[in-house]
Amino acid sequence: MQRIGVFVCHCGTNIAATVDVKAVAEAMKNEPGVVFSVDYQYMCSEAGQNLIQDTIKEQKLTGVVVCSCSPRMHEATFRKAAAKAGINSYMVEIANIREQCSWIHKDIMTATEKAIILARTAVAKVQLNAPLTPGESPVTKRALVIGGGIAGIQTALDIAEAGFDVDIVEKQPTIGGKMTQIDKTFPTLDCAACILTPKMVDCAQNEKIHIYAYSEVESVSGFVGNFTVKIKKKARYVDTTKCTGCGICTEKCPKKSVPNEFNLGMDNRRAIYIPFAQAVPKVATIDADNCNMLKNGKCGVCAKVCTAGAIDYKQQDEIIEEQYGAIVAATGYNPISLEKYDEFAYSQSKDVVTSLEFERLTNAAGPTSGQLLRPSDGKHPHTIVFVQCVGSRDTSGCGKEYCSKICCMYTAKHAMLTREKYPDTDVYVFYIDVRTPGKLFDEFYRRAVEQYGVHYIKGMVGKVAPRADGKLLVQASDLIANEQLHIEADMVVLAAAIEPDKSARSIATMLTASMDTNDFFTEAHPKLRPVESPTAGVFLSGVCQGPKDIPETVSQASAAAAKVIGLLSKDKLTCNPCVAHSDELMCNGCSACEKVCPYGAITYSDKEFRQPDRTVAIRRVASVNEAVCQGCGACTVACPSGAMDLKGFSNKQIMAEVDAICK
Amino acid sequence: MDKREEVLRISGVNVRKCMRCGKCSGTCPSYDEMEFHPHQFVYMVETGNIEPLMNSESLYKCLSCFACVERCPRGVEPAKVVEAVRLAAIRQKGNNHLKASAVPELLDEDTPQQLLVSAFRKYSK
Amino acid sequence: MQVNENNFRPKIVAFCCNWCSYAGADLAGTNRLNYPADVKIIRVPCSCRVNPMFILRAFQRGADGVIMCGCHPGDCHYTSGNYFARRRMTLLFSMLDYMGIERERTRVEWVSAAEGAKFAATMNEFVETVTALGENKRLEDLRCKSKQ
Amino acid sequence: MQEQTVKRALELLADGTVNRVLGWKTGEFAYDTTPAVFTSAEEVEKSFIYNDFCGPNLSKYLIKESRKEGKILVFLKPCDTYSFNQLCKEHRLIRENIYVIGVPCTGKVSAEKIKSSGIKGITGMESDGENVTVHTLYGDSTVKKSDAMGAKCSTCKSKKHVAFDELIGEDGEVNNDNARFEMVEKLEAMSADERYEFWRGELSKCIRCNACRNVCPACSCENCVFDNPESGIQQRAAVNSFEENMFHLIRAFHVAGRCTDCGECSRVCPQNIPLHLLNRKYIKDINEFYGDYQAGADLDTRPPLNAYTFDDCEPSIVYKKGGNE
Amino acid sequence: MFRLPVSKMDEFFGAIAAAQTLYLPADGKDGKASYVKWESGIALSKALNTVRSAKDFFFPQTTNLCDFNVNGKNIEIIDNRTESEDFVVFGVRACDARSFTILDKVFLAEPVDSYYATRREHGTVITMACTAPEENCFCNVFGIDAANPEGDAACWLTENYLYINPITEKGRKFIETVKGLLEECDSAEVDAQKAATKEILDRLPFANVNTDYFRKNTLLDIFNSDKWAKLSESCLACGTCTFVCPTCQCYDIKDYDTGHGVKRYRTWDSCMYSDFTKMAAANSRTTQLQRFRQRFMHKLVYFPDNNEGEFGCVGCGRCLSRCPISMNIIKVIKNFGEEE
Repeated sequence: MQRIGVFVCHCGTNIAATVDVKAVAEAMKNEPGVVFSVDYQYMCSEAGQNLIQDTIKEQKLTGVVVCSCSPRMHEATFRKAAAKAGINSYMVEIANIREQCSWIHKDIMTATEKAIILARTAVAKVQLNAPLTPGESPVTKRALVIGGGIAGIQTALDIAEAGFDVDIVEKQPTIGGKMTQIDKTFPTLDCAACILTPKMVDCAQNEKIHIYAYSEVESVSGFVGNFTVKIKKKARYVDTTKCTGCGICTEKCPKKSVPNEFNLGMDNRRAIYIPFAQAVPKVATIDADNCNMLKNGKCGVCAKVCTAGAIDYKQQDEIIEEQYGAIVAATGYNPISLEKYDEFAYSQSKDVVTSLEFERLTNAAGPTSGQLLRPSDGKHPHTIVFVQCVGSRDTSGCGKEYCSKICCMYTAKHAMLTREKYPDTDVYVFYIDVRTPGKLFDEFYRRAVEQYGVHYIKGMVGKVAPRADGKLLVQASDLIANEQLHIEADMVVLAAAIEPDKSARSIATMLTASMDTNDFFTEAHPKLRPVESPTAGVFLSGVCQGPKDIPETVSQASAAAAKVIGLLSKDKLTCNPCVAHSDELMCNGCSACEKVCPYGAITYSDKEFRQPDRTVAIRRVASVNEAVCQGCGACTVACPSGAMDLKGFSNKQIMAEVDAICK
Repeated sequence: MDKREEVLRISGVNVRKCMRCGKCSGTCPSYDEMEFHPHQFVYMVETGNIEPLMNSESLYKCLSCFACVERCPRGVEPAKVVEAVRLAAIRQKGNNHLKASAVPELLDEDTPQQLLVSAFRKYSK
Repeated sequence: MQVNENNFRPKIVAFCCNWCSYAGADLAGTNRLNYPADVKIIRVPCSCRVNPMFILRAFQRGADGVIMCGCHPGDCHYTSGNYFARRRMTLLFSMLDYMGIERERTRVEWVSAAEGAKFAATMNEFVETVTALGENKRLEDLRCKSKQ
Repeated sequence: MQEQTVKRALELLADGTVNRVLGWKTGEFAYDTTPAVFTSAEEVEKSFIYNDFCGPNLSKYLIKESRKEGKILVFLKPCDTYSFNQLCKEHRLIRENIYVIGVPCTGKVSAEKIKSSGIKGITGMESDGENVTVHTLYGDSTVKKSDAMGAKCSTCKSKKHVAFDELIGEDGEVNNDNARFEMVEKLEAMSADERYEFWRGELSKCIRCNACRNVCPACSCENCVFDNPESGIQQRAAVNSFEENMFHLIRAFHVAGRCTDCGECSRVCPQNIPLHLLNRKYIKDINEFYGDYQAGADLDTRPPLNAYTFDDCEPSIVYKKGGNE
Repeated sequence: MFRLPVSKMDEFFGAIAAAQTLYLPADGKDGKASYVKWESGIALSKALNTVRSAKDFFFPQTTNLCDFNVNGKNIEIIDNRTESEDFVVFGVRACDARSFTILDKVFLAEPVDSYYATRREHGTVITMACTAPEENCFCNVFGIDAANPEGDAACWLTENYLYINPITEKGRKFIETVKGLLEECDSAEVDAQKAATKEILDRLPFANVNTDYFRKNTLLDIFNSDKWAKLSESCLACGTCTFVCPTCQCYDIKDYDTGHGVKRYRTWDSCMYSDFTKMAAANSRTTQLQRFRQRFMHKLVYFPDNNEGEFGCVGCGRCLSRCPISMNIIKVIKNFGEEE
């Protein structure tokens, strides 16, 4: 029989206002095993913890029940307190009489009665608790960053800076991500390439960083500190160790009409290509779908012109297996598809473009070499209409419910730059709200209005109708003037909502990291742990967690790196001691447990057992690798003989809880 | 019943969902004909300022083309609000613009069925 | 809250997984969302920890309804636990029904950590259903019911 | 059949392939054959029997026997081979110590079934495959064999051997007509109250003799939860209706997805409780919810309770489906 | 000797049931006979015997011996015995009737089992002679006459009459309670039936099974015989034989914690079970061979050794028809007898 102490917390009035805490403490005195029971103002306070510790020593307690808030709040606090007083921290159980009692019930009688039952249940459980000692598992001192955009690059650089090896897996042929496609950055108007490409080069040159470009994560197994990841290096058909990035092949390739993804299909590239001049790694890639040689074996021009002999048409996808201690998801975003917004005529007119396309149209490396020209006729546009919130803040089912956060600022940037470069152009921005909560953001927006004369109109564009003469008839409302506007525009720029990259969902599944309904990764705590996933060892960087601009992305990337560094700097991790355990005397060796174990924590071996009649029999029995087991308990139910049980949540403990509740 | 309540009940629309983007008015083909525009209907119903709407010709200028319903990003359905105000106005007058008994006289063999249906929808309660 | 003639209050045992549903229940509390005190929660690491034995045990000990809550399929903290739990519970409930035990007394709901409101609504509704069914007679063990 | 089986048993014993033979031994009245291990040619010649009265499934004995010295020959009927496979799949047998001869089966005669038709005092029986001649203290009579088979055989799932080292006679076919689920369907169609009454009526007869469990090839636990004081559900005998239900519910659940529907539970029940209807319910549900699955049909397919798909049906299917209220 | 017309059976049962509880074998839905509490409309089964034996009436499968009430930290013992009601068991066959004598030797010997004794005291056993014994019957091997059963009173059922003859004082008292329905008569028809039955009994397959081996050989010789290994080989270790046996009397005592208190139960146990008589150290019998041997040694050797040569078996044949693998006491007796 345990010697149990019960500590009932008032939590100020949070509990005491609806639960008669004195009555709870009194009732517990009659429970078997309880030798001490008391109530106190704030159990989690220094004084409260001291009370627990003193009582453990004075009353020689072996078990502690704290009736307080959710164990998710203070279980760790009270366990630590108990450990300080010399008893095993797993001899503490919490009765949740706040979140699951005082806060949901109004009637004192009802709430008190329930609190007593909850307390009794915790006492019944603690009776059967056994001291548990956490095991330890080693930490692989290497991190994986999934995604090589600015988020992934910054995270990798920071981790490498701290002296740990880090790998970047990027599905595109080059790292750099969306930022490589952007022309200027708000609110300072630096050239994106000028600030990004040095970081890309740093990555390539850093000995601690290995870049797996044109690669994808195939599978992830293991757990915090000990992940095993399979990475698929897609075949480039170019030997990256030989390719010098001279680019001759990309000029000689006869296949000229492949839409160029980098310029969002607004111009063409060859079947063998380097995405852009500053690509890292700067090596060519053959697009197998468009290469004549790979499709029908006729051509081979690139191999002929390559002086380095880097072309290898026989190259295969390659699977690499690596061990990591931590994984950072930095999977980024894409603009949404605009097919459901036909009123803006995106599919009908080339001159209706997305903001990202507009970036390319103003970029010196873009299809127009930085001249702002209409895609349809290459003429200079004189009237440009920017439409905000296309697909953002949309609950109609066509778009996204959330605010994409970055559009107000980049549209102000576009409008401002257009007016600066082409003062003869009329620029209209139709907005619902202008959201500029950032350092120097509102000043930036006001400059666009006050200094550059951009027409900001409160109201939404209702429709865009392309006219035969090439003009785009924009019909919109001006809510302040209370009139409908009809603007003959030359170009319309749509600020399309952004959404997480499609690959994020499957990566989340592999990582067992949870996602919200919009496919953004969920953070461990929205306020206090914003860069960690609830899955231990998995961290979040950039837009994969929620819309954010470059400065915010970089801050989060560094924050995630800090968390990774914190993890990797440990030599050993303390394991959860609430793991499965196989009673070999009862085990049949049937393999049911192994089949349901998501971690591969169960192995079998033939062991000798002395039978009741003193003969020796060899039986196949299961054993659990406690460092690998995460304690889900799937095996305990799969096991018909009951040989598998879960420490801390044993069959007996749970049944005792059931009994105590139903009593 | 309070007029505002009546309009809300008839329309079944939650006007509070409106985020004042004005896309309804931006898209409205009858905008210039209307004294009060779709977004104003939504706003005025929300604030309970129904009388001016009920007395306005705008009620009969709305084509019920549903463009505003189709394009509203928040699913507010302004045309239903206009329709509801229209019905409230008719009910207040206590007479239908179109009575069922009047139909046979008007009935022309060539009159399309849809016309009748839409006429009833528009002019009767 | 429904109370039938003889003031019957059901006993409800709710098994909640630690990662989603228990947190969902906490959120219901944080948001002060009321649900009947008849529901008492047992925290388990994962819905796959819930052994049919526990459910029968609860009925034996006088429970009138048993509900199991876990992460939504696809969101299991342990990747696959709730998928196994889903199969187990489907088959168990089907068998209980086959043996003529009121199927409404058992339920599985997936409640995420963000669904405090769903948790409260589910519990309200389940308590109402079980209250309407009355006392569990078909899986009762009289020894455990009355105080002697 | 008798001659061929004896011949092969003697040959395999003689050439040293095996040192023991697991088969059936003659009894007092033809119908009371007993599973037995024969260690010599004399024993085989004296009392080995294989005929229409050899009901018992021998596969479970192999758990113990395959761990002994030397190789054992076992005769398995088609349905027994499913149990055999299932045991192999669960690593309960040492396959290399076993030599399996598949023997054909056209259904086994159940003395219990004949007795229930009012024939009493049976002192001997002969079967020609079509008809069974029954000798009794009170005269002889003839029964059609199809009327003399128990639930185990009247709804046979398969006449095909799924595991063997050699076969005697022609192999049969898997029976896919699902006729074996008829009674389950009938029960499902009843109201919940009727089902409750049905099962109370049946399970209240249970004397907790453990015959169903101990004969069951799926119940091969080293230590059953119902015998284990640590399990929290140990029972020596059912004290009330709950404990009666509990035993059978848990037993059915533990063998769900593993039960091959060999029918031994119903065959051996001294109270004639149709226990196979519990197991068949699980088999039927598994087939309907997760796709057709036959335990023991092969060694590789993942057992349905240790597998899942992302779009499995929700437990609420029970509320939608269920029987008629 | 008394009799009553068969047509008045219902009235007869009604009269008995008016005074005390009446149990008799009746056919269930599955056609199997079992003892039920008589109510109007229930007919006496024509089956030879019930699946379960009649020992349940005096030694039920589970008995709630007493309860412990736990109140806070105090424990209170509650004697909850209720078996003070008089009852009649009607239609008990000769074999089962003899089993009571055997059970008496166990339970009524010092120290007397008060639970059993109370039930015996309050129960009246009315037996019924067999007319159509079956192949598994071998009561005559143990000197039981199926045509002339023991009990407090014995009955014979002919085409038209139910004959009843009181044997004990309790039986005579019983007759008094139903005297109004009975007429005194001679035993001519009964004697004829006895003779006819005797003729069948003599040609039963096991009529001449010889148990001498177990009397002639020493306990240790039998115990150490190597025959047990073969015989026990296929035993499933279930308790079917034990639980249908009218003379098996082993039990286990278990406490059940209800959450409010503890209920103490006595339940039948089986020596075939691996945890039978398990003690702190271990099991006394560790192999199925030992357990199997125990059951038959008990019936055929230990019991007679302690009880003036009376075997612990009454030849009811239930274990023969119920054993899942058809291993039974007859096969054991015959197997040992073969050596002679």
